[in-house]
Amino acid sequence: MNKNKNKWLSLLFDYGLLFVLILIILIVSLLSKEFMTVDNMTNILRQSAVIGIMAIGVTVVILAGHIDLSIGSTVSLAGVIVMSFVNNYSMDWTGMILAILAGGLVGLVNGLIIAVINGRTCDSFIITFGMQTAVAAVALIYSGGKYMSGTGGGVHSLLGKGYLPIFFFLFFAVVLFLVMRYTPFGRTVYFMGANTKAAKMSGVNIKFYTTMLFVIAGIMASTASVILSSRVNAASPTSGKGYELDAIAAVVVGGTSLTGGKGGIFKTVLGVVIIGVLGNALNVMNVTTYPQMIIRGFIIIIAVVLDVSGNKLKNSGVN
Amino acid sequence: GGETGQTGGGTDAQKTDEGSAQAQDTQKDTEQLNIFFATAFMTVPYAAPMNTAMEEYAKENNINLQMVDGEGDSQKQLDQIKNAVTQGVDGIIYWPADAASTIPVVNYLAECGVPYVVLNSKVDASVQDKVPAYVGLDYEMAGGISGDLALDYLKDGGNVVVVEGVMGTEAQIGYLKGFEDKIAQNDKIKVLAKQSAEWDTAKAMKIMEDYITTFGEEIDLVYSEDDGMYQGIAAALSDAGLSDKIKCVCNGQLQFVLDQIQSGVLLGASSQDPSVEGRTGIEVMHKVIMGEEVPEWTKIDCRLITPDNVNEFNGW
Amino acid sequence: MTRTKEIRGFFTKNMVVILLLLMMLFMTIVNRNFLTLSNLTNIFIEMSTYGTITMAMTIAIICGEFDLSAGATYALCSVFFLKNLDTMGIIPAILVTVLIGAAVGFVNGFLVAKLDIPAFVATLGSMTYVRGIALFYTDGQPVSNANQAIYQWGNGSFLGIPNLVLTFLLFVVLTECFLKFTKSGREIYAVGGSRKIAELAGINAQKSKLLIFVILGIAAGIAGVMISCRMASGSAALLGLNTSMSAISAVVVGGTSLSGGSGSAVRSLIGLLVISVLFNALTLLGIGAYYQQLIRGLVVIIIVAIDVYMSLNKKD
Amino acid sequence: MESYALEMIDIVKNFPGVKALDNVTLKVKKGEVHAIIGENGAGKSTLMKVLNGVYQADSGSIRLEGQEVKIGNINTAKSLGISFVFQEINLVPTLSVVENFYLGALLKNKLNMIDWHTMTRNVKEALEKINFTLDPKRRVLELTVAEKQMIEIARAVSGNAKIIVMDEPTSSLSENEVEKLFTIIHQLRKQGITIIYISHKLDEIFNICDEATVIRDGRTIDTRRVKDYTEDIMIEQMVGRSVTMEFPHRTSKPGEVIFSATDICRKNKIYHVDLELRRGEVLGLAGLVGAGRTELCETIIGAEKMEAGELRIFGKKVRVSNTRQAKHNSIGMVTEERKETGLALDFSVKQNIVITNLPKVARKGIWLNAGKEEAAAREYIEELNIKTPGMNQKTMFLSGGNQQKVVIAKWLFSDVDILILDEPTRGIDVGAKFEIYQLINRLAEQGKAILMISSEMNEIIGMSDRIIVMHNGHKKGELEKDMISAENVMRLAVDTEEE
Ligand SMILES: Nc1ncnc2c1ncn2[C@@H]1O[C@H](COP(=O)(O)OP(=O)(O)OP(=O)(O)O)[C@@H](O)[C@H]1O
Ligand SMILES: Nc1ncnc2c1ncn2[C@@H]1O[C@H](COP(=O)(O)OP(=O)(O)OP(=O)(O)O)[C@@H](O)[C@H]1O
Ligand SMILES: [Mg+2]
Ligand SMILES: [Mg+2]
Repeated sequence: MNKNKNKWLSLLFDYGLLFVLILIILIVSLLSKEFMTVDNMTNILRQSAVIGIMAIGVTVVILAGHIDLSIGSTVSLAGVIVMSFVNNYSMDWTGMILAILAGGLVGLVNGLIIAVINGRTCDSFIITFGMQTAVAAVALIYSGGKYMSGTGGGVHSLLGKGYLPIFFFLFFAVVLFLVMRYTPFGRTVYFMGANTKAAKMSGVNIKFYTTMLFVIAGIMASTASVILSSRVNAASPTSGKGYELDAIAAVVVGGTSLTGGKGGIFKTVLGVVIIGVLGNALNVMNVTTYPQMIIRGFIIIIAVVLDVSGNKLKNSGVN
Repeated sequence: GGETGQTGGGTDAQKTDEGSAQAQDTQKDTEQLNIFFATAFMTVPYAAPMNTAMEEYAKENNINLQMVDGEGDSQKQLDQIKNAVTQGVDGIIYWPADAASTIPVVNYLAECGVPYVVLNSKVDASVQDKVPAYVGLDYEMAGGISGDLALDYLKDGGNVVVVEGVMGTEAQIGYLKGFEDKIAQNDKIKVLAKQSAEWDTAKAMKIMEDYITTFGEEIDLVYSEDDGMYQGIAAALSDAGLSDKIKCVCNGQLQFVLDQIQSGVLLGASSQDPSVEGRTGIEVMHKVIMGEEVPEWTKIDCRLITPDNVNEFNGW
Repeated sequence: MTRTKEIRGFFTKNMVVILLLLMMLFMTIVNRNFLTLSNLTNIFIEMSTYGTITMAMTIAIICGEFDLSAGATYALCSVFFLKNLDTMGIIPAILVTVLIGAAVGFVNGFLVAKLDIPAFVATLGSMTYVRGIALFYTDGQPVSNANQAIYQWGNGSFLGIPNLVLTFLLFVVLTECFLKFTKSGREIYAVGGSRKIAELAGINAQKSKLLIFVILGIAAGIAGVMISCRMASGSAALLGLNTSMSAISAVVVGGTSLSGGSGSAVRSLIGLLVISVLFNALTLLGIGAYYQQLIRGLVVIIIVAIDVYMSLNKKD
Repeated sequence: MESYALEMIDIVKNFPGVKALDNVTLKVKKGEVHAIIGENGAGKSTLMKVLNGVYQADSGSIRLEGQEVKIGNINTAKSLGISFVFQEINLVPTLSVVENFYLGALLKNKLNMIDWHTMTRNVKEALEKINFTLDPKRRVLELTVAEKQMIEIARAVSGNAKIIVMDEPTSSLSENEVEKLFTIIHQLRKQGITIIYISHKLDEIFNICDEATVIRDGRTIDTRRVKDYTEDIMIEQMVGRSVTMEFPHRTSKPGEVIFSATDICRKNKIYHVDLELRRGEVLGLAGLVGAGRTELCETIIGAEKMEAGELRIFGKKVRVSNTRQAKHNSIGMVTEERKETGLALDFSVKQNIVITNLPKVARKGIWLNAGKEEAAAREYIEELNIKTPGMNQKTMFLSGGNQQKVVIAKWLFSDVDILILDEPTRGIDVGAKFEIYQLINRLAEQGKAILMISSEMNEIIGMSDRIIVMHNGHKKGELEKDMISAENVMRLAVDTEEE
């Protein structure tokens, strides 16, 4: 009897987020007839794509027990790089490739530093914070602090249009989901997050993995930036400011644990969608900026409270 | 040019309290003036052309210009200004982060005797009379210019949505008030919604997309408080294929805005040229130091940009 | 052999102090404005508000936690104090403000201590909602207050030392004593070093965690009052945007590891000084804002990287 | 009627899926040393955690000197005069010895401030009393495992506890320190203090205990005076069948040299060590605690930086600068601290076992295959007789010995030729020990080369074909099969003259 109840509860917590999502969608659909339309749903996904791509990238880092605060600045940097080419030289491909490489480079530097000093979670927190400051400065220096708007046309300007951002988001999500779930690489990342020392003693090249993971996060961030700049057809050296926190919030709302080893890409996608739906719903219901902030703050907390207590229940409950 | 924030470089190190000491160690024959520019935000895009224009003027007039980033922190600005006074500068240009926090800064500046000019945003009303010279746009007037345009476009009434900047900044307050005062003249014009995109392009795009979802073609006009945000709004409208149906007005003269006015997508905008603002700012400062008379408020030129006169403006 | 080892150990341990002294020496030589009373006073005044928060952050970091919401709490407390000063009277307003800070801290503490939410997430959430509340409360407008008593206190001094600096130094001393000589203080070290082991020894870890967040809230409240007194104004939108991260970096630059279990108020004070002196030096040397930001980021990376690397190799 | 210091009656404790304690009864006479013995996972530690309030029993009662008590948390236990030396070290690494000594009970002076002065003095005295010298101001993270263990012991005996529980206190102590501990235990008994002593080392039980209780599968099997026990009876009661305590015979003969390390140096730790390993050989690495055996092996597998030295595998010179290269060159190491460096406790048994060789359970080496994973896990759970409710049980819920088996399984699965075993039987019950010895033999017979670190004299003598003895990071000597004896090993291990 009691066991049964536990089973239900654990099921509830396992798919809790999905329920929450459905609940939000139901309630908002009742309150606003504009919400539940195909157009708006694609709209939400398109809006979530940028943060979403960043979030799945940073999920990989978080699963290994690290964190990356520099991805917001990477968005800024990659944005001004790509726009400078699109505009000044009309070389979208060069611009996009360079921008994505720049993201990879930021990740490489992050990863190498953290790998060399054998950094733990808390060290990556502060190192990537330093990196955030430095990379933002590089973006400012590179762009001279100016806005860069595009003239339109070219491949770059297409990437952010129509279903493409959604396609990219889902594409990367599926790829990383498969990699993390079904390959030795992914399993090793989880193992690293669960116990780095044990992973090291089991023959995992921690330094290599750490570096790779930050490179992935960096590349995902710069890819997101290419899509963002295409969507708005513009970039400013501060355009990614604060995005890292939005991305990380999506990750934790999805239920990936910041201590590493627990969670996954699918959860992050769910987290991204929930935050996207919520933001859209509040806008559609014409809730003004400040109450929106208050609600967003509480949602982050409530989602994690549910997740943590769900895990507790599971660990004390049926195995 | 990444040198936006960079100034005379090494020479600053030798700066001294008395201007006379300066002359000895430089090869220059005339005395070099030291001007200090306390920016509210150095990293916002608007600051970049402003700084460049100031630097140009400084170079032309043998002025040593030092700029610092207040990072929107009023206390930091106060301390930066105090430091500058300690160093012994000849004049201070002060771009306040927000109006309310200017009280102790203006009090301090008034006390210490160093000539100064306030740029871009007004100071708090309680200390207004202490300020010798203010250089800046009349935001309310600028908002009014956009409002006029809206009034003209929506003669038979219509629905407006507003995308706002960072709340509480002088620009946001003035732009909104000027605009709303104007459109209030026609009671068939209704404001459907106002949301803040905090001067951010991507946020503005999201808000516009959600406006489109909520109100669809009920919207007749979008008012964007600045040009940077307009980029996002334009992207959202063109994605939705509504560029023809929903028109916009905005403030500012980003090159993108001028292009859009030229091609007829954007109805028009009120002009605001950061280069002019920067140049005027340092010019007025220079005059104040030289003891010349300056008006209490040097207003930055602000006109309506339309397809007819768009060629007269320099985009930034 | 052991001698060189000892010397190396000394340098490792005191790297930051040595760095600070070198920086000061360098600045004294190249810039005669650096080692002046007014410049040094300025450095201290600026750090006094966020320094107060840094002290509380030190306590939290020793306990293995940190707080991203301190800056938002600081802003909320500042605008609350300014808005209610006139109706409540100074002392009650201070008390209620600090109480509000404590309440925010209590919520954070409850989430972290009782519900086991990681501090990063809990305070990320409260950072958002607390600032939302502050903005909602002031409608985003900056708030000012013309009360002379607080303004004079905030800008006055005692025996030549500014009141704010005195308050801050008092806070440093209190923090150091609390950490060194009280039972609760030592328990914070134990919990930070290893929560499980501390609990096995009968220490109430939940109480310690709750306590540190309440202390943080109180400190943010006090800092909010301090800044309000100094600036006679506050802005919910702009105040304390970087405060939490600056405080955390100062603590870490001072040589306290984020992993918890060690650290001291004095170390954090040194960390604060390093960062402030660096800022001050870069400005005095006329380094542009963008490059300053670059250097600031690099300095954090380098100091922390060396510190972590050394502490790992110290076991040799 | 004798008086009991402690009675735990019909204690039942369930964990999800595991009945850890099933009506255990323990009666400890006043002023005696009472042993609790049993296989891994028998429930010894759990019983003690019920006694100190970390766990609450589902049913049953606890009586202290005849008085029924409720123990809700560790502070209650402390105030009732029960103190503990836990199986795991419980010291806060970042704090000083003094503070750890008084953890949770710091002394205060009249001003209600921490009284550092008195505490430091007291700690010094307490350490002197057990004949152990150590600067009380040192931070615990700088100390060796043995030193930490001694602090725990000193802490437990320094208070005015009436009952002291020691859960495997000697597992990380060297002979020398074990001697000290036994002296202390004798002194304490003379003072009328009751001691509960948990250990897998039966000789210790016979040496110092008065009475012993055997627990098996969460049930009390028997309580007898130690003098009424023989080793055989004890073992039979523990494992439920009779077991020979001889070291199993190995048929293989060492073959050609497949691994050699020359002139291995690590900064301030290891000095010019040479060693060679043959196919099918078990090479013992002996030495006192802190002799640098672990350090040497960590250097060999690239976990720590090698300053100088050369490794050859199958005659070929190889570079091993990280653990992955070591694995690729067919070297693996079962570490001594299973929770810290052996397992991901949040991972299941299955996931831990396959982690060292994921390509082997992946289709085309790329896609992990659940079927293959399960097959591999099943095989090793059976082969090593790992006690777990299922292969998907998280390893954090296994007992110490079973956790150890998972770590070994993991390396067996990786198919390395050269296997380093660091204290492979630490904290493991006799039955499991025997199984592990058999396993080692089987591996040797399969042609693997095994380097075994052990601090247990019997084990290292019984199992090794050859023994290398270390002292202070130096190789002190090498004993061929015919030279192996306890005396020879000890002579080299304690050798104090420096070259
Ligand atoms: N927190 C827990 N959750 C679930 N099962 C547990 C927990 N703690 C212990 N167990 C189980 O209870 C049983 C008894 O474990 P215990 O640690 O008491 O064994 P032990 O006799 O001390 O063994 P060892 O000699 O290996 O230390 C084991 O089967 C173990 O897996
Ligand atoms: N004389 C000593 N005093 C203090 N610390 C020492 C001494 N000798 C060695 N150590 C330290 O003891 C620790 C244990 O060393 P190591 O683990 O290599 O020993 P070991 O021979 O493997 O012993 P065991 O594995 O049995 O603990 C190392 O950190 C080493 O630096
Ligand atoms: Mg045990
Ligand atoms: Mg060892």
